[in-house]
Amino acid sequence: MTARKLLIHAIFLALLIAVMECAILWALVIAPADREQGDVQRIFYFHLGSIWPAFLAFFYVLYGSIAYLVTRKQIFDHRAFVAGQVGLAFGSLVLITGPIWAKPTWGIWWTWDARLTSMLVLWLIFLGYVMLRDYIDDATKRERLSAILGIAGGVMVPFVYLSTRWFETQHPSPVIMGDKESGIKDPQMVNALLLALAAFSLLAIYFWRRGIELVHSDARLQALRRRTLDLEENV
Amino acid sequence: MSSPAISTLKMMLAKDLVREMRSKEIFLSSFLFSVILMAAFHFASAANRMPIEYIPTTALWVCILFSGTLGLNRTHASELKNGCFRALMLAPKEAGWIYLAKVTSNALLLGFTLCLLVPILVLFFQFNPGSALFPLLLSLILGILGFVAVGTVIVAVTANTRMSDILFPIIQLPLQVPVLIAGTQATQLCLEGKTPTDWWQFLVAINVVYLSIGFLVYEFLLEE
Amino acid sequence: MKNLGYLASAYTAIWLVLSFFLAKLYMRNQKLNREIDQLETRIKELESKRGSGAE
Amino acid sequence: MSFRVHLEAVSKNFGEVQALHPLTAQLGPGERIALMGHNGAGKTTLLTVIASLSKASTGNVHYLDGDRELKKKPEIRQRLSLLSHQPMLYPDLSILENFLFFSRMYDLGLSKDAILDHLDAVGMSGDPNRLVRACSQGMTQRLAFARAMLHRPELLLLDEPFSGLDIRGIERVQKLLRDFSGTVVMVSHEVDHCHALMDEFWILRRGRLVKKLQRTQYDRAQLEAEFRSELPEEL
Repeated sequence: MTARKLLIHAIFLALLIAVMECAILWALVIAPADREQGDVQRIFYFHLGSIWPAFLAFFYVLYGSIAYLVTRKQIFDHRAFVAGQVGLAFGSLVLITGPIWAKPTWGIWWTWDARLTSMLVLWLIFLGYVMLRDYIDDATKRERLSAILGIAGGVMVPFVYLSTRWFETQHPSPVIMGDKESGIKDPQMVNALLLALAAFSLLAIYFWRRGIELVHSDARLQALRRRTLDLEENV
Repeated sequence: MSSPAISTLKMMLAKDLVREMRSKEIFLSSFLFSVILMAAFHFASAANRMPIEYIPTTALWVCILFSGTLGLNRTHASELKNGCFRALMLAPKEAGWIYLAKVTSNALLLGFTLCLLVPILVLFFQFNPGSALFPLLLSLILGILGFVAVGTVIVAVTANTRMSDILFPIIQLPLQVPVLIAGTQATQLCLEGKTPTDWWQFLVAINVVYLSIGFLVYEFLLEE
Repeated sequence: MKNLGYLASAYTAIWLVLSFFLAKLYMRNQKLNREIDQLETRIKELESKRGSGAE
Repeated sequence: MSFRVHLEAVSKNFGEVQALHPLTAQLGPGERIALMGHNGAGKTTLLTVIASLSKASTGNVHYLDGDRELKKKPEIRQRLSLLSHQPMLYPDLSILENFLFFSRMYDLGLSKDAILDHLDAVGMSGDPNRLVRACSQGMTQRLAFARAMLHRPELLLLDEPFSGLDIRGIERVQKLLRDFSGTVVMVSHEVDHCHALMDEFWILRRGRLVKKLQRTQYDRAQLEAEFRSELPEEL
């Protein structure tokens, strides 16, 4: 069983590294530079590549939280919680690369553009979700309460997205939104984008699996500590 | 089905209102806080000569957000005093109706504070609702309901943490962004004499989704 | 080839964040496994002690 | 009156601390049980689990009416009552308002006179319009006891019902408990009260049910000796 697991792990890791290499190659070398933005546009592949796993993770938090409350199986809680952490990590990537791309392209570090705003708000929401656990002393409540917050946060995702979009159409920002379109005209650019998406999705899954293992060992550790305490008392 | 639900709603509401009349807790924390906030707004925006007619919407919604947060925290804290929330947990009532009752009483208390704020808004910022009174009212009611629908769940979640006073706003405010955006937009459009139909629809959608989620999820909050 | 500095800093940031995340996972995993091993040996010890005590 | 509770391998842990080890027991109609044990023995935890207030970490609690299992929480909660160390009365409402509220909560529809009658049993009918905030600790404890008895529960769960009461208060509560025909589970440190009022004594030690004693076989002094022998050495 463990041998098989190790094999799957190795294959997955090899695949991840291969796809990641290709993604970097395409993004940095093979895809042509953008006519207007030049080489900075290459940030965009990995910027978009990290938005996708982040959103996926946030929806997984919603799914896992509902599944936990319905079944009360700890595994769903673990999955949802780690998904929140992974989403937060990739969300941070989006928030870091966004301004770095915006400065040379738009001339400003930050603008209240729908994509940036919604990601910031979602990042804050899920930061709260991940933080909550550390502040609940009663371990029996931890999973239940964080599932409730996970549902509240997950349901908010489309609302945050929609409201920031509409907000922008009401207040046209000084930015021309043509960048995105000009970015994917060349077929090699499409390839680079798809590869980046694939690579980061695999990476997110890899992080997620490792994270779940971690939470598992944490739970096991607690059980062992209980057992030790019990034995020490009764010897 | 409907009659026990209505009776739960009625008595929870009566209890919360009587309690508020006695302690004036929400009134003090929300109303006075809002007045102070508005004065602060004036000084802060006077520095860069912000035209006074731009301020009312902003001031109003910042007041709703902050004094509402303060108020929700207080109402829940008073429910926790003497272990009364435990009594609600142990009562033979469906949790969903208890949630709706809490939402109603919280929304009423916040709405009442807001009614008192409007004259001050008129006084401080030459706020003139004029003919837009009805659409304005609708926007505010939808906004407050949405705010309270989210806040009532979150306050019960964060009440179980240490540092709940700080954690509640930190966790709640990002979740209130859609309500805030829709609320301010709708209010401003009303003041400009337009009808913000799509923002109303958006607020109704948030309300429907959040009230039903709160209704379903509250049962899991009534556990120790 | 303009603005290469921005490109470089963006990629540095990406890899820094990712390796930080990975390093945190790895270190925590190591720590947990160590503690689990310690506890398991302790439990064995205690169990054998209890076994001998009962005889 | 055939409300029974079956505890089936019920345990409760708070993270690393095992508050209650798996425990199987039955509470039949009319049984009077005293839970005894040192501080932190798991008495209160067991009480909140029986009260359906906190969920067991493992195992199940079954609530039965004759042969029918009660599944819905409102159905269960109508039949049981918990007196915890918190009075569960709103401090800003008057005594009467509190009792009217809870009478409606339990669908009793009691009139003001009926409530005054009920309060008379604990000697608190004198000033029904006094705010609970203005009541002394002993008065509040009497009120809390009256509140717990308000809906005529079939199972009464009491956590230190005599704390803070004066002699008269103790006498009144004792009388009410003697007249009560349902099941009682009482947590108390006072061996006197336990022996005078209860028929069966469960002694807990570090989260384990170690002894079940009958009143018919133990006089007061013997009970105290048994209780003392199970006290663990101090931490």
